[in-house]
Amino acid sequence: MKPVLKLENISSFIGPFHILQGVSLEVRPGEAVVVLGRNGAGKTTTLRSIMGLVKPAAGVLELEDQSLFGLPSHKIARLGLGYVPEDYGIFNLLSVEENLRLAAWRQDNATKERQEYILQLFPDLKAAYRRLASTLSGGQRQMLSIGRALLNENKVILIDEPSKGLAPIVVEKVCKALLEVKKNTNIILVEQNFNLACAVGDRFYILNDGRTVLDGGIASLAKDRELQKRYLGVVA
Amino acid sequence: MDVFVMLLVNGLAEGALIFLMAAGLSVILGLMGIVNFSHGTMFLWGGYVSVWMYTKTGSFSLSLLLAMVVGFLMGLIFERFFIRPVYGKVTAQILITLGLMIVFTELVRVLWGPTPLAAVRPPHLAGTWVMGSIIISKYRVFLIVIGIVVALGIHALITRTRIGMIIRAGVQSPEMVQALGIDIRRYFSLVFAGGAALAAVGGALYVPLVGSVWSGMGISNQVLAFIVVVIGGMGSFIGSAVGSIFLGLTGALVAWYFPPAAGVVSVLLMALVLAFRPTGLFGLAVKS
Amino acid sequence: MKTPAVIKLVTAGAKDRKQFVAGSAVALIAAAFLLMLPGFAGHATISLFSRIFILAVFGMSYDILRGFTGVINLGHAVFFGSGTYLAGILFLRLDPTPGTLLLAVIVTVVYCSAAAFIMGKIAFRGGGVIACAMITLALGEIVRHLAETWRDVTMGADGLTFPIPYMFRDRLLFYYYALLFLILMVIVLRRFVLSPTGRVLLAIRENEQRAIFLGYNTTTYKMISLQVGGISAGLSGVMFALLTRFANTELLTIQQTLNALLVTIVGGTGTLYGAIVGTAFVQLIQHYLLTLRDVHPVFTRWLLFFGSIYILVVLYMPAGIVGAYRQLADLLSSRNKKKIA
Amino acid sequence: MSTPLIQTRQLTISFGAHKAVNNVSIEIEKDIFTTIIGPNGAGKTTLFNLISGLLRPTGGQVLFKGTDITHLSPLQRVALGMGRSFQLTNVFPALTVQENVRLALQAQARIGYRIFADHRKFRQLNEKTGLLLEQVLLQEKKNFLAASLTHGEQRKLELAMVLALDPEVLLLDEPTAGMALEEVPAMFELLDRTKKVTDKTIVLIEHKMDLVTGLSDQVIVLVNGSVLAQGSPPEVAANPAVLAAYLGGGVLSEACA
Repeated sequence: MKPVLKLENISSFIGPFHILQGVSLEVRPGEAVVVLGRNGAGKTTTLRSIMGLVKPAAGVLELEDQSLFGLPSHKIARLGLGYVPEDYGIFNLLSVEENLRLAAWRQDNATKERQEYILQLFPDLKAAYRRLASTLSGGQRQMLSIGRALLNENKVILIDEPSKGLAPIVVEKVCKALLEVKKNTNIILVEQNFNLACAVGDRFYILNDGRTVLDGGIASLAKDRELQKRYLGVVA
Repeated sequence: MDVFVMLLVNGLAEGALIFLMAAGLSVILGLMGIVNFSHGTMFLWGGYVSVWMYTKTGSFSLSLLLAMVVGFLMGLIFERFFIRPVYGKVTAQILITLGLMIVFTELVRVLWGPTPLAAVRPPHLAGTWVMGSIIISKYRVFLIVIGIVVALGIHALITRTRIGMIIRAGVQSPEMVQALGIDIRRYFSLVFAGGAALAAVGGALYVPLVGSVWSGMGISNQVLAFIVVVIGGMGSFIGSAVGSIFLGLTGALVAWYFPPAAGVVSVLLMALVLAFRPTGLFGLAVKS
Repeated sequence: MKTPAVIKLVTAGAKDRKQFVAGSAVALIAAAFLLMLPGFAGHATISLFSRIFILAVFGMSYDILRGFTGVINLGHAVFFGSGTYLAGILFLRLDPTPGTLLLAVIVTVVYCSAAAFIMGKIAFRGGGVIACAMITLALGEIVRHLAETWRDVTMGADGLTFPIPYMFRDRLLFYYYALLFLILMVIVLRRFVLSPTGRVLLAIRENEQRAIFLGYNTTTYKMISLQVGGISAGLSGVMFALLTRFANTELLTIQQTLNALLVTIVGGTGTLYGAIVGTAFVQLIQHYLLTLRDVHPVFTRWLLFFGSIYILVVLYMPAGIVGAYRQLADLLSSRNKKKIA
Repeated sequence: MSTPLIQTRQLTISFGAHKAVNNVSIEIEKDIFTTIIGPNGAGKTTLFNLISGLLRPTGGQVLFKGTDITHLSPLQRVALGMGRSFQLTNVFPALTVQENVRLALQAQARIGYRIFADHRKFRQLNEKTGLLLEQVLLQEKKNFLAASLTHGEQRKLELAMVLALDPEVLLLDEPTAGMALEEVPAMFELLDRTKKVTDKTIVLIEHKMDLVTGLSDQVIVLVNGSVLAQGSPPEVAANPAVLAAYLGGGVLSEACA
């Protein structure tokens, strides 16, 4: 099947530092892929390179038949990519409502319906609808950030460590939300929380030192204790 | 008491003028992380084109309008061709805007000559109101009104409109705004040009107050605006409003009671504020 | 992204023997040329070169701040202009003797040191490059304003004409004094840059937070840098007084600061020598432009061209002349190495 | 019992509603190799920032050898003998490797204020620089710009710089982050040797635990800003709560798997 999103040998620099030295991955229709690897392996930079927030220096970057290479971020986003960054990327000086409104670039009925759906999915957000985002807790921010990415009809949503720094009970909520999101959209999930990764992902890619070193079905990873120990920091 | 009222009016009028410059400077700094050293040049150009227009047509509102348009266009051009290539490079931005300041100040001298030109207040705003022993200049009151209107306008723009929403979001993270599919650079241009237009209007309003326009007035007023931004806290709109009033009032007081210190009071004030609050009165974290 | 070659070579120092020899050769040829120049050049040229020598020191003093420490000081003209004013005022009030000159030098050093202290105390109070640039600009403008207002002493905008000691009146002789001054200052500033203190300044320019976590009190080092830069600028101001025998408030304006900034950028920042090359380049162009006055009056507004050059250099040649030269040399040498290998 | 070298008492910092470090009281004894582990976002680096003075706590205290240092600046803490490395590589990019280390040694030798001496004349420093670079296996790269090093090499450079400061305690924030997995053992070997040879107190942040079991005397597990467990490596590894925290909680695995 033709992949929705394809990265081939992506190379990226941050300042003088060569962070990505050959990342390849693809997302096939209806699929959630998980990107795994140790801290500093280049997972976040991979997502940022897809979004155009880091300009890749070389490689192939395609969404369906359209090359994203070198496009400005806002165009990439409008082609159908949603981004949920590590620190949520919520705007503190805006209310919850405004955070959502900002993300909706069309004010049509479909958007309104999706917004209703988001508030249904995250009742917390409905309760805090008029509040300033700076008053939200970490979990609520995460939900707002995911909700914001759902507001437009995105083809792929990139999510960076959604469990980071959240209490287990909140992580569970996030997990349920992601499973719901998965029904309609493709996902690239960067995650260190192994159970969450296994629950949401269909396939995995492992990055090491800025390169894709392994990929496969998530089930095989779940069985392979040695692999988990080697790359994921799971206590053995 | 009458002296007090007079000083209050003088100080607030000065403050309103400084505010027109400082507000743009501060919002540009907050949103784009850029100190615009060519901001005073817009002020200067605003002054010159308004005087030129006024002598041609005799219409004060037309001359203000022209100043605004010229400032806006200059802002657009500066941003597009000179600031954009050096986004994210703080030092280069400072250097480029300084270069623009030199060229466009010199251009004024080429076009209008190196000597000051006289400027007059429009008849309907000239003159004074006399209430007992209190004498109030109409033009100063006009400036205060303009200052208040502009401040309220900007405030409404920032809190009520989509542009304002994007500005508030962009101050925190322009990158994330872009990742949501919004072309933040368009708003950068808009804010930069808007700030420039405000500064130009400030220049156009300043010239009738002091009675002449000369090529050095850009830099000296820019310095005041910088001081306001430092005092108010870099990137804070409220800070620039409060700082402007503060500076205007102190300036008026000192000029009345101890004229020799008039030239240095602003800097002393800045040093004093920095000594106790290094980030200014309404300090926001400034980018990079 | 590649790190500019300028920085690479400066930090590598002169330990590269070949480079050292080449550098010495260039310096020797230049010195020989400059020593013999008065033999075949006219008065105007000699004066122009004296001017270049003195302003080159002003440029180098700026490079210490901008190029080595990473500080943008927009009030740097205060030091230079004050040097000229102090010398002028003393010559005017006392007898214009070498003794007075010595006094002027001492007063200038003390004054610049104090001014640098105050300026640093205010400008380095947190806030980074942006705040520092804004605050120093404000401080500089205040000093200019004071000089303009204090007419009894400075004669305000009219400017101050003053006599100078007899021994400096001969243009030819003064040419050699100025050259000597430049050479001395190059030696002193080069030593400073290569000293342990100078190395810390580089560390601050590169990454101030890391320097703090190595245990360096970076604020103190920035203060030292401002002291050295300020005093050097003040001394070049005194020399400038001997050259022009005239001071006006132009010397205290932001324009004067930008002159120094421009020459370091044109020549190449963080190289010290770049300031000399840059000054020569800018002064020669300015000289040439002013001779075009008769062709078209727009050339009297030479600042127009100055500003344009400035913008173009920042946009298209950020490493400056010396930097571009070094990049080229780097490229060539790496190509040679590849051939050998 | 002697006073611990570093002690925190109810150390807390909140950013808005979020408590990044919550009521953390730990003790680090002299000469003990302590490793702080925890999932991403647990507050490990924030804790380091509090201990090294980059952040001011909203509550609680930091003590060094029994004295309260909560209100000291980072600079003053370095002077007391705390050296730290950073998680994101933090060197002087446009200076050479040698110069990077030399600057650290120079700081330690306190000759920074010698304005007119030539920095190249301090032979001892240059020799020491050489030794340190040998120790971290960077000798061959000494004339390279720090920016041109690979990630792993930069981490080694960072370590050399911290060692050059000769502090009593080394705070190392994930020295292996961003290294190729194959390079990691060499780094830990280096740390092991440092620990044995120099007799320093080392506090290490690490994401992966199995790598440091052999190295550490004490392991502290941080989860959601609080201390979840503390003890010898085997004790901690056997703790089911720790495993759960790493895997993401038992409930989750039932709900989602």
